[in-house]
Amino acid sequence: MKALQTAFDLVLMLALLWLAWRALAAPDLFKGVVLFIAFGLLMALAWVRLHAPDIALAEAAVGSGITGALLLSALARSRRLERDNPPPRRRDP
Amino acid sequence: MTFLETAPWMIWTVLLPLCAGICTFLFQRAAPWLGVAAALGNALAVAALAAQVLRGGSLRYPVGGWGVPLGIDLRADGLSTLMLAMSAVIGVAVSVYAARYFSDEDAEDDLEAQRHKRAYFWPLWMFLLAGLNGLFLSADIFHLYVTLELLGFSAVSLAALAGQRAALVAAMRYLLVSLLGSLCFLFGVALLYAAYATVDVTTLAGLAKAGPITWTALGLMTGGLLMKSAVFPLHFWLPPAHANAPAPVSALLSALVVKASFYILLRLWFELFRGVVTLPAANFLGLLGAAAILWGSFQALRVRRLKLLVAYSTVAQLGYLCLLFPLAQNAGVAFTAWSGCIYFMLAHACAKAAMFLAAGNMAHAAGHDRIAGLDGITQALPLSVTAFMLAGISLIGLPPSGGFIAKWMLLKAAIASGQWGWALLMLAGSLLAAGYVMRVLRHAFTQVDKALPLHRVPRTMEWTAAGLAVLAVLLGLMAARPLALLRIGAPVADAAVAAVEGGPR
Amino acid sequence: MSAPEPMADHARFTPARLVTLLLVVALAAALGWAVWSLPANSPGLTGQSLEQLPRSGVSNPVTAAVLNYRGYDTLLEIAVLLLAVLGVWSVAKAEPRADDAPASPVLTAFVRLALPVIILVVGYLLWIGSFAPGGAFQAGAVLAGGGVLLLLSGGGRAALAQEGWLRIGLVLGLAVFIAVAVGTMAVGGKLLEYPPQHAGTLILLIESAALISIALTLVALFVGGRPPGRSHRGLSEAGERKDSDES
Amino acid sequence: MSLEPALFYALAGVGLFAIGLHALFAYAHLLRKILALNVMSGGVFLFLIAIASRSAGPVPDPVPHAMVLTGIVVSVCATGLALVLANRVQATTGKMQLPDEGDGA
Repeated sequence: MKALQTAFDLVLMLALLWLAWRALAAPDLFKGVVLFIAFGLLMALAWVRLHAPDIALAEAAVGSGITGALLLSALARSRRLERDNPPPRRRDP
Repeated sequence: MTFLETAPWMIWTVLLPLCAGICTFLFQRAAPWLGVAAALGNALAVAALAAQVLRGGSLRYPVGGWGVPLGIDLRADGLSTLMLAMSAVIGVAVSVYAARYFSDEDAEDDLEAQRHKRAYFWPLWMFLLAGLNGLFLSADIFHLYVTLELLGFSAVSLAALAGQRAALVAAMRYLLVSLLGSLCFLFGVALLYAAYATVDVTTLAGLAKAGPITWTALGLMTGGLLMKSAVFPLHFWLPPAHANAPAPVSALLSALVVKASFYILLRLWFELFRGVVTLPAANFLGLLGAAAILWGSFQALRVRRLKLLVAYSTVAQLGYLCLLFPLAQNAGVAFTAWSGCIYFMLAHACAKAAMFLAAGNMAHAAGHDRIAGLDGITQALPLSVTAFMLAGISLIGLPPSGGFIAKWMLLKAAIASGQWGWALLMLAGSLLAAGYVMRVLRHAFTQVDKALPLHRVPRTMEWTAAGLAVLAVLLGLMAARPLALLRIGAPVADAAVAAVEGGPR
Repeated sequence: MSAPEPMADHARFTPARLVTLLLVVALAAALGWAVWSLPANSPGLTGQSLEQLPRSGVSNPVTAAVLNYRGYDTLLEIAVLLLAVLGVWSVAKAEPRADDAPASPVLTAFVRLALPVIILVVGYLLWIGSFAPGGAFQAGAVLAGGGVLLLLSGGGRAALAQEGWLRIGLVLGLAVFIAVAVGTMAVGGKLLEYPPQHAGTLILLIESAALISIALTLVALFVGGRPPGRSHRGLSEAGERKDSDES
Repeated sequence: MSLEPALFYALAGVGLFAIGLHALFAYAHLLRKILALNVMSGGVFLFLIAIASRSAGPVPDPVPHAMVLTGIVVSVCATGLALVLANRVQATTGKMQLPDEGDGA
């Protein structure tokens, strides 16, 4: 049982590191953001393993959910800006 | 009377700006009034606190009544009180200036942009003040992280307030640097907690022993804070961020915000990690400071824009602060160097805020801030140019200014301990500062027949700049009281005391 | 949407990149060394936390640490939340909703079904936080998630347009927190020193107010700009000039 | 040292911090830099929670948990502000990255 848990921990840690690396290095930003959200969910799993259910809840809701939504909406805004390709504006307070 | 003596004034220096932040956000029309009133109220609270500290020595306040290690302690000793006083004084002057600067009739561009800036300047500045005061009072390194973020967010938003391309880019860079710096600091906090199970500065100072954990924590935290204090070569973000902000914001950022992270650095190096730091590490910081003085001054001699010149001068002046690290390693002169460094911060805060406000006036009048285009501005703005000159006197370090006293103490420490290299460097830095101040004054005093097309500059804006500049000079004549305050709870022992005890180093 | 960007972002190999890589590796090594020399077992502050738990007003030790032992951190953290909205509003105006993407009827129906559940979960999380995992932050984030869904389905815009109420909702958490903090001083304690018999109630009060502000803040961050049109209250009012520039 | 999972998680936190730090320097796109900062803060949080679980009793140390909860909220605020600022930079410069320009002298 102990060995199984240790193995699970090791796999989880490696998956976390791998996901972080892939999320940052993914050539496609959308894919990067999706991988980052997955990374957040895996983080929540790690919090559960470390007996931190409060943090797991917060991570799933804030770290992964809301941050993911923020990232996706910023990405969509960025794509819209790119598509519309407006002339650089000097001032829009 | 007893109320004045016993009330927890330090709490109010945080709560009052927070409440003002809420109110200026909700009641935008009254914001300038509320902001100035809050700055004045804060100054009164700080004065009452200073009286308490002068009378009764350092104060500690356990928030929530828990006390360390479970709770968060606030602490007001001489150093934190002086820093609070610095923010309070600059805060009042800049608030008065800003109330006018952001008013409708002094709009530099369209009215809507001006109203936008006014609507957001006040709450952001109030939160900045709360962050500053909270930071100076915190004796808890995790709480320091929270205040650093409060400070960083408001500083970045203020830097972006002008809204033009250069300001947005500079603010973005500033935000990234600020977040990276905070994260490095936070990792250091985590390491220290992991090793010692407390985040209280005083407790940690008693526990911290040299070893891989403290070395790594010291390195990470120092790196993060050097980044936030824009110490060479991590200064790259500062000149554009400070030069492209509205004048009152530039004054706040240059005079106060960079000092806050440097203040934490002082707490770490001379208190928390005092048994961990080594002479080579201190000398390394000194070398960074030397490079900052030279590089910042050369850039200030080169750039064509006035506000950029003043911003590069900040990079150079921050270098002097770093000279404290090597100078204070000699126990005999440590306290002299310590006093010199702190006094340098005070003098620089006044002089630099005055200089940015004066530069803002010149830019407001001329409609641009190209130095070459300021010929003859003295004819229109004699008071602002005088303010710039007086502030320059303090930056150069000419007697009887505050800058002179500060440099004198640093020089005394360098010479008394035989560290001639640092002494020569300081003299060279003064010459360079004279060079870049003269660059501006030469143009300003050039007589021209045809006056520039000038905008009117309100008298309030001229007088606040002049007031701060006069204060920068006066600091040289009334150094006794601040230095007495600084002695209270100082982490660096007085030379006489150190000689008796043999000194920690 | 998924077209790969130009590889220019993945900069070519340069000496500068080698130096940063080496620096990062050195830092990681130092950190690793530090971790290796940490004691493998350390109670930290567990003992003291549990010892004081009966006086804290809650039985979840994390909630006790967040809102009581280290409540002052949380006070400033709520200020950071408000500050983030201020920062966002000061740099950007919210975009009008893209017209080319009408909300799908499926989403609208789903949101209509999900919202009551979400509100139930939010209430549960808030209440349970005193005894078990949960609390204002988790509940606020879930509520914000509901708000985001509502926005995506095309609803809730009218509510956000009520800028005055929005602002009050945003500052509510901080205002109540400060009021409680000052109240504890007024009854003779230190700042945020709750009387033990009322601690639970006060914490729940702070958390309920914070919940609203947290959720609104997160939704405001998602919208990504100040409410359009009325960036400054009464901008179009004729009487504005007079009273605003005498300062 | 025994095979304590706590310290291994702490090492994984260090790894995340390093990966994020490297990406922060290596990539120019602002969204990637913001992701990198988030990964870095994830690393610090993992470290904190890992060291909290070293407590021998049934309950881990709640104080680092409180710190991480604060940290998560601060970091979502930072992300929100940074993303909006990045979009504004893109709107004014045409690219979602910091222009490689001088100081505007």
